Amino acid sequence: MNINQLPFINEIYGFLGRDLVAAVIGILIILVFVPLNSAFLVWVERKVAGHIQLRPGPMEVGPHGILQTLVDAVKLMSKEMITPKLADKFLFWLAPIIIIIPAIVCFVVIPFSPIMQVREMNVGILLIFSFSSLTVLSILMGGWASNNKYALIGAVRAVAQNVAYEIPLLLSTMSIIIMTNSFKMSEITAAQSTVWFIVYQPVAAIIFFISTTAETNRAPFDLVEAESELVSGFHTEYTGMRFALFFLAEYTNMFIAASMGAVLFFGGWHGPFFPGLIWFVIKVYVLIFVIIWVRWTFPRLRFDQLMNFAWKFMIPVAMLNLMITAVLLKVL
Amino acid sequence: MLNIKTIDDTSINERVYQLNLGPQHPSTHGVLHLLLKLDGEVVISADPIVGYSHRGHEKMAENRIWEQFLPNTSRIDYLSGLIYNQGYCMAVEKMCGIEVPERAEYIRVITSELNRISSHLLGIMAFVMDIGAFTPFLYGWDDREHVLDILERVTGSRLTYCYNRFGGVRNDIDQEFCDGTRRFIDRLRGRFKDYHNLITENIIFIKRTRGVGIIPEETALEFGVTGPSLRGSGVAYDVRKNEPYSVYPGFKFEIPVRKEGDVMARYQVRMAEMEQSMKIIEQALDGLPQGPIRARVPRFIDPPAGDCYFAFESARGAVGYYIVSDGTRIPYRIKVRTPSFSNLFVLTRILPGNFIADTIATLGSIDVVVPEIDR
Amino acid sequence: MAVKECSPVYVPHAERSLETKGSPAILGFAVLQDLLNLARVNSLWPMTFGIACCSIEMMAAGMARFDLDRFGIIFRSTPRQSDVMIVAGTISHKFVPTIKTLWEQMPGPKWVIAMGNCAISGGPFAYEGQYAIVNGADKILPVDIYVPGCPPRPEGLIQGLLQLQKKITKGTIDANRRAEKAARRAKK
Amino acid sequence: MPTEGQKKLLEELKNSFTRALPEGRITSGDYARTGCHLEVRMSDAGMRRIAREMKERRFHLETITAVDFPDSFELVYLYSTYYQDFCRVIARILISKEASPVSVSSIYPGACWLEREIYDFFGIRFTEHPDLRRILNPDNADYFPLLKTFGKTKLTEEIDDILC
Repeated sequence: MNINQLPFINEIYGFLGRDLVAAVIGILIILVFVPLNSAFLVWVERKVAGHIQLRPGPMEVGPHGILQTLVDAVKLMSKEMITPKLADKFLFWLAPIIIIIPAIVCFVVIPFSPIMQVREMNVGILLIFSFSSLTVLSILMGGWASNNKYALIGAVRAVAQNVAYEIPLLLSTMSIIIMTNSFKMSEITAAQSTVWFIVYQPVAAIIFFISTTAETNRAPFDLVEAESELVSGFHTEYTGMRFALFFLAEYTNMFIAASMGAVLFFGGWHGPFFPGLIWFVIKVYVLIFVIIWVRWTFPRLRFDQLMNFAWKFMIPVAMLNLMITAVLLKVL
Repeated sequence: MLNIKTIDDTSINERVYQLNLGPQHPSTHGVLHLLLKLDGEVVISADPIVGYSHRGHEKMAENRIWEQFLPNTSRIDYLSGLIYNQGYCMAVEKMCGIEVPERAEYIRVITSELNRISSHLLGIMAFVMDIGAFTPFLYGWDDREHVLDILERVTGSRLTYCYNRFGGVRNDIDQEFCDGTRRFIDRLRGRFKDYHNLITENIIFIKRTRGVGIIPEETALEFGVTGPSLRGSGVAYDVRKNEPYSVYPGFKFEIPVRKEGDVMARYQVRMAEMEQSMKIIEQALDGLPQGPIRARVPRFIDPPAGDCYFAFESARGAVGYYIVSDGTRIPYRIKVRTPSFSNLFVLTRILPGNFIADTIATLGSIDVVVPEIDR
Repeated sequence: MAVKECSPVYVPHAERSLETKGSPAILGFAVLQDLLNLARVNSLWPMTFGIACCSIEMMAAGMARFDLDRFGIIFRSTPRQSDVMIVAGTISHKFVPTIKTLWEQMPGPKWVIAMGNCAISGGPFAYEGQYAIVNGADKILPVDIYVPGCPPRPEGLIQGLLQLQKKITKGTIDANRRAEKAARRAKK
Repeated sequence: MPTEGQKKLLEELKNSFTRALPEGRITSGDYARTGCHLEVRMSDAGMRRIAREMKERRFHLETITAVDFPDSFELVYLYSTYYQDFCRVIARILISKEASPVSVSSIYPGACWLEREIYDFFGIRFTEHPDLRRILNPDNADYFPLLKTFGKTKLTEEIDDILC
């Protein structure tokens, strides 16, 4: 059933204009998809973590605990919202909002399948990077505003970590963009119809995944909310729905990182006989499984090792890779 | 370890950031309050504040008869409860000159070594969880459950045992216990391969623990550090070897010692110590004699007046009971020398100059049980 | 004196569920209250807060063999994000102010489980001349569930948590009605 | 049962002590019953000289404890060696109830906490101690629990009638 067969569709087009309708529908789909996807990811993480650790994970709520995250969300909604007395009230209230906005906006440019992309922008990759660097701002806001010593240390660490790992992320993506000389996500996907870019750029892929893991503050780099050192980092003072928003944003960022990885290196929706969307979702969820798997096996890096690893190792290698790609493109 | 040049006091106080690793903190494993003065992320001074789970064991000892103090011993350090039981019974037996039958000594050694393995399993895996790897904690605990099952069959409880009596032990062990122990030991040996490549060869773990929180031998001597923390700094002091008691001289086992004295050394000493304990258990099971499990002892014992000090080796270090008796049925004074008390105080000397993350790693590697400090 | 200024906060259970300002204003709606309780029950987040021997058995309950995660129970490290305070161990006088601060820092509908004899009545350490401990958590906290044992087995703790779940879902509605009547009568 | 290494060390210790502590009574304890090889009995001083003596021979301070006798306190210092021929020395020093002994924490830093615990339980104030404050009981507790005269405290009565 194509959208154009709706009864009085032409009057709407005439009145609102074709792409506005598409944009509104797209945004509605995203607003439904983001919470559901995060809820599903939280459930997947708890089940995978459970099975890695010889235990079944949530089982009581719904078959195999499917509704566990939904129940958690409802409970968090009904919790008392505490604002510490000496907290910076406005920033404390603003931080969870600022963290969720970029997470949702980045979905606009992700090409789920040839026809399913909310808005075809020629600045696709740039938009994702610029918005995803906003999350650091909200972490700093949350950490500073909650007037808690652990939160402040967590926030300061978050700023240094994200700044350090933004650069290798950009450099490794630049080497892909040089090859396709366009920021359009769909063009990057189109360019990979025959051979995926991971074959050409294995080094860039590794650097990309390490820095996205660090960017979303997960696993070996989760110094921001280090459970054993900083109690729970920047969201120590947050209760109820605000904490749920931080949780939601973390898993949405994880989904965006995995989908960017899929688009840049594993050829987006390209695949032998399944339709485009199925391939895209398979690739994304495989990458998310790898991120979860890494989290439950590796210990945590110390803060100065984290910094040295980024500045002294990742950035030089990323630059070298970029130069080699440029030279090879010139020569071939 | 960062060698912070000596910061003179004037420049400190405006940049000092006082952080309470408060009584309730995920990685203090109990209620230990570490007052850190930080300059940014680097620790300037650390002052452990203890006493949050002080329960007055020594005052209780002074108004109970000798037998009534037995349950208290395993609640002082609940991770090596059986070892403390054995120590208290042997101290009183030494004062009264009670002769313990051979089989009871062997049973005591087997159960104590099993208890030591279960305590090390928890100590190591909790330390690894502080470094950030959560999964080994559950694997270590899975093994620990097997030990608890074996010990529960014979002692009746999982954690706070009261199994030893003056002159022997309460229940006898049967063939099922011996086979269960042997099966457990083979299973644990197989598991050690997983632990080694999951933790010991993990590059992040090595970077986090190599050269961190070094306790030099001289400091260890000055602070009276004992146990794996001391053996990690190059001193081969183990009460079972240096001051043999019970039937330990009959078994062949070595004391694992490392020279570096850093967090990794203490971790490796504990892992090697578990293998030694398994060797002791196997030798004890092979040579288990038949016979009574308890000597003829009057219902209430009155040790002769005088005092006695009996030292033995728990999972955390050298424990000592200093008992003063005035010949009556009630002890005059019982002082329990617990290793974690001195092991924790060494932190004030070695922590300055480290990061917060190293503080947590060092605290975890010293494997402190808080009620043992607070008594 | 450390203990003097902490006045007893023992509030009878019924009245306390009124006090939870956090739950939405539409308290009167029994169905919605029931639904919310059902959600609260299936994701009780206790605080990692073990004092003594019982903390080891509490950890054992969270591990692979007894796995509290099946019931949606994750241990949270901050009081801000936890609903249940499991008092696992002996409460000494030095620790009383800290426990009270932790209790007040916990948001909204919150409950207390006194785990182990020490938390119930001082356990093996309660005797005539005891100077160091408070005889039981209910002297300073409104306790909901008592889990006896020294230490109680992990199955005991899980049964305590399930008992708390029953208490939350069944108890609230009529408790609220009775509490509202009592509050109104008290005002008259 | 003592090895010849131990005997040699004990002899050496005995005459060095007789030289250093003229007023102390030095007897060799029977290890089987009391667990100590050498006993030094002093009255109201000399704990620093013993500590210095022990430090030269690389003994470590196992523990310091006090025993409340009806007429006086007895401070018990236990030293033992880490190294090969194991030997334990117990030094008993009788001090009067109001005396304030000298702290050995300048020689053995580990003694700092041990002495704080003794002050916490018995009320014996050590001079020259880095920071003598309570360690296990609440800081503003006004009782010394391990004294034999210490019965039911004002504190516990207070607790019971306030809170019950």
